[in-house]
Amino acid sequence: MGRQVAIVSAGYSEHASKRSDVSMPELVNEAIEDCLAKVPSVELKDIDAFVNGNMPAFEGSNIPELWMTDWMGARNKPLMRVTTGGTTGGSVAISGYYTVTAGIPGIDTVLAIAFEQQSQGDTSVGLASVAYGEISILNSLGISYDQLNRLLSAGAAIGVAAYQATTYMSKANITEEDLARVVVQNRRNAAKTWWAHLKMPDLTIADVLDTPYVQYPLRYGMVCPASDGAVAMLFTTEEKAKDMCDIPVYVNGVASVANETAVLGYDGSGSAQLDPSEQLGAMKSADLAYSQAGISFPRKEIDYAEVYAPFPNQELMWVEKLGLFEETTAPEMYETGVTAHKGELPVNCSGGVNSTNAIAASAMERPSEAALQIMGKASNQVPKTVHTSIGSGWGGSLNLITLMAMSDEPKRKWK
Amino acid sequence: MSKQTQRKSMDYVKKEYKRTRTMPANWYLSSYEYKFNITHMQPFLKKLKEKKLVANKCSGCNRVFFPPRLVCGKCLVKPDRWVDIRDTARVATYAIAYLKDENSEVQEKPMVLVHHDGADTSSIAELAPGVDVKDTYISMPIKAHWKDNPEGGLMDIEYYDLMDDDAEDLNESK
Amino acid sequence: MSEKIIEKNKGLVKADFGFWVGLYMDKFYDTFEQKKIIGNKCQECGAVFVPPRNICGICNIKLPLDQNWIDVSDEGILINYTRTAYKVTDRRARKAKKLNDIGMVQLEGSDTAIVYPLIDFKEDDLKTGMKVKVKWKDNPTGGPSDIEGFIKG
Amino acid sequence: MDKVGIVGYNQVKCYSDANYGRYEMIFEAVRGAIDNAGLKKKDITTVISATNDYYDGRTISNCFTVEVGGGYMADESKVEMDGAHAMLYGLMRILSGNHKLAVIWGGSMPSCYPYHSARLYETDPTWERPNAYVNDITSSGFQMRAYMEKYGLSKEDIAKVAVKNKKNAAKNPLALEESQNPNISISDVLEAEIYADPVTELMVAPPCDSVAAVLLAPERQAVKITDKPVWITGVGWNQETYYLGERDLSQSTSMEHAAKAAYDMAGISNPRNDLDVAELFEVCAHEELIFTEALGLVEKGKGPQLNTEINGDFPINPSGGALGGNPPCATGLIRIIEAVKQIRGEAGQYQVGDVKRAVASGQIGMCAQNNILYVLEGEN
Repeated sequence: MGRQVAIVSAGYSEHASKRSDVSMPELVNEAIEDCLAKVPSVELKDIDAFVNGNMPAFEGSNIPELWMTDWMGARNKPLMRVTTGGTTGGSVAISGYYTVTAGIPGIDTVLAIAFEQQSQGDTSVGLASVAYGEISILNSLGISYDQLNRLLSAGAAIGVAAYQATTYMSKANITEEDLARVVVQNRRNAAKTWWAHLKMPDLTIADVLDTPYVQYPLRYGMVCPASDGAVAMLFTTEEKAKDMCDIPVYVNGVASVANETAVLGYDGSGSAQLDPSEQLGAMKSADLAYSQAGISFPRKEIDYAEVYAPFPNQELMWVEKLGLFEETTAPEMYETGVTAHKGELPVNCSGGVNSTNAIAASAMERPSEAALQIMGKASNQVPKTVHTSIGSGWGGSLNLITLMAMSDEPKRKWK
Repeated sequence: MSKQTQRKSMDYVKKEYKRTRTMPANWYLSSYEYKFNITHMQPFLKKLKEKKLVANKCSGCNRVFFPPRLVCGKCLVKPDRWVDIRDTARVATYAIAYLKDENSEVQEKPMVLVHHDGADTSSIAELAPGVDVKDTYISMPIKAHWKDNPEGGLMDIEYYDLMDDDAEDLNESK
Repeated sequence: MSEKIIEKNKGLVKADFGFWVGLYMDKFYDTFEQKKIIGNKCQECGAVFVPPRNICGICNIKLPLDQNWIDVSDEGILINYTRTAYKVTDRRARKAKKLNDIGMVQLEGSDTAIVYPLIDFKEDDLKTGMKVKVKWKDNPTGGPSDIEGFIKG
Repeated sequence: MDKVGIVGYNQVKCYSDANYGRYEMIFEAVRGAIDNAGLKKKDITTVISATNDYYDGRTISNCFTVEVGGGYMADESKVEMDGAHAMLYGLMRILSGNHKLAVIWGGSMPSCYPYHSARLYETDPTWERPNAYVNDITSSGFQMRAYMEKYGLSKEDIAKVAVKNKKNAAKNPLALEESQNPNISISDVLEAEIYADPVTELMVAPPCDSVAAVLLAPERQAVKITDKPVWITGVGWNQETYYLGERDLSQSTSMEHAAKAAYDMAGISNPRNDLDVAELFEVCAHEELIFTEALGLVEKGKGPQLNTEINGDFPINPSGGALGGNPPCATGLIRIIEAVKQIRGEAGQYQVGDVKRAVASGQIGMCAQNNILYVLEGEN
């Protein structure tokens, strides 16, 4: 049966829209150095295995881990590459957990790395090519290129999110102001996070509502930036963790559930996600991860949440789907400050994906921040003591969901 | 998308980084081909010529796929039955795209997901040109507008017309 | 069941990329402009890397950016070669009209080998262990194509 | 390590230009594996796929394969390496105790994309890629020359491997038809068109379309599912440095490390005696010899002296190996499937007597930079 797994450290590179000073491996190295600096007893040579991932099509490099081997210090080490689109970071973190928990002899300490240097590539083509193959079949079935172009503009992440925003807003009966409030909270939090990208200490709701629409109901001011950045997390066994740091964070539950795609099905068929804000996959993920972690009342037991949400409506929706709040009550929680830095259940105090989005790294920054908050080493540390926290991710066409639940006690029980 | 975002969004605390050299590269998707099996689409395309809609149905879970699907993911089997579908539908959800036309003027274009009555999937489509985007709402009843001479392609339904909504809770849902 | 119908569609778009070379490689290419080659040396094992890198793979330690840079000769030894009939590009692999000689050369003073074409060699001349010399482009711009290839040394 | 069993498998036949849609092929492989084990969709708890964005021409190549790959509402993930590496992740997931049945599938359709360009994207974009002198074609030439010169071997020694594999492939109904040649001779191989001298066209594993799938289950479930589970008793994987100019191409350091880890785990001290057959993923004929030596089956440089025919001293690649068809992302998984067939006695015409223990390998990168090795055992 599996072993208890602990996170002992996490580190970041600086995030910005153009990290033109560093190449991809140097960027990764910044994160590794920051990660290892927090655990003085661990050196690069003590790492038994590597897992990493990025979103290759955004950067024009296939399996970059191959040529980055030496630059990462992975020469003659076991290395596995995991990529799942937007959830890549989450998936890499989860595979880091599995690599340790599997109990393969000689593999105890695992470094998980996720990175993205979007300024090198063409994000719009990258995003369009997610659905490009599926959309091209529609042309064979009689749809003109003119119309295809319009469909392409809706095939990318923003299109999916806009559909989702409309349904959520109609269900929860909220206005754009409620969305803007989430953005303001995030970007003010980002101002206190050293590695964050969009640091806006003085942002107001009016500022956000003053920007034009990208796609109704989402405005430019509400959309995540495109960042360059990398993140690294160090996983190890329960026994070794105690020697490496004061407060090891135990990973108690993980899940990465896949659902059918939203908006567009495979082969250009329809989508069975009639309501893109329903998110059966997220609920199943929460079920799986919480049952492993022995969390029965998420609202009461979880002290801190990092939720992957490039768009504000998703943050509202996701905290509900992950069981932190009742359905449609999240906007009220943001208004009353429950989710604020000093609140009862702080959410995304790092500024979230809404402020910093180095695509593949983003989904790992959620569990890594959630872990640092428990260790008390987060850069925008919340005043309350955090015992249990979660970090989530979504990717693909709203269909891949990752979740990691962690705590300062090893609670994972095996049947 | 992203580059535009930064230009138009609000000021933030920026840091400048040294610019190192760049090495160019390309990814030509034009040297790729995508292969699809569209055998299962044929009955559907044939019926379109008669202005009729058919969908396939999975015997395992009874879900109706419109347009037809190769495989039902829930049961991991090929759907094996065909059912007729009405040409009335509802707006499953919508978004409004802001696209530049030839004169670089921004046009509001509603993009809707259409959920046909009797089907369990939704597909992407357009509303009639005259529809005011501000009036669009979720579960708005619509009806397929056929081309005069259907050719057996997906464009045979040119767009969706609005239907009178006589539901009593109209004002609430709006 | 009727006969299978398979549709093939071509992709249409093209994505452009520009890779930042980073601080180590930038320093390396700076000297290319003067038709010179440098490498960085591991402070522990003394291995000299061309092109440079930030970690010594052998010792697993960081190599600082600001020290241990070493001039490397532009003459070296051919340690391996191949003759290929293909030319690979970003778009496709094409059959070349004639066989091209590609060589792997260990420059004097470095512990690694670099791969460039061998210019004006006859098939029978090629032998591993022979001396070769870098042929520079007339107007180097600070990039990997500043080295045109290797000629007899 | 707990026991994990391979309880089902399936492979779609290799085609150079398959009359298949992408999703159809994936569905056929996965559904076939589920049927092979007599299971249902709802038994699947986790799905790991091996695909590659540059091979499939789309970002997030696993985004739309959820339904056809059996991943609907299952714990799903993707390993962007060889299929054999995807099985590693599946193995870890089973070992964790979180999952009861893992589906691992991998594959792609090189008839749809420029294979060598997609491989070119693996090279260092800040140094070697702009000029493209280092690519999968030239690197294979370097590797063969390095191996031959170090041990004073002849081209015939290498060609012999290609002949053996193509002859074996002729007995394998799932191998690529173009690769099946029972009458091939050494001179055919040597006189074939030059690929990257000294490598000729016929020494190279031909990229082709196929998808393969494997099912894994923990011991308790595995014995209920099948009478003939094949146990994974050892695994090792390793990555060596990238730069060709720094590597000793005449040997495979990463395979040596991987083999050591896998042997230690499986308790193998004398591989030549303890193992019965090997299924190795060789991109070029000479790689099979290099791996044979890295696996400790013969001394370094003595690879060509070992008789590796189906009825030889130590059979290697009785199925024809990757030279019988190399579907990117699936080849390693197919090697595992072939080893499983040998252990279960289901290999038909290319069955190697009585097989108790086998090894199977997968790889990615130029000159097999990253290797993974499994030790598989039958029920005793």
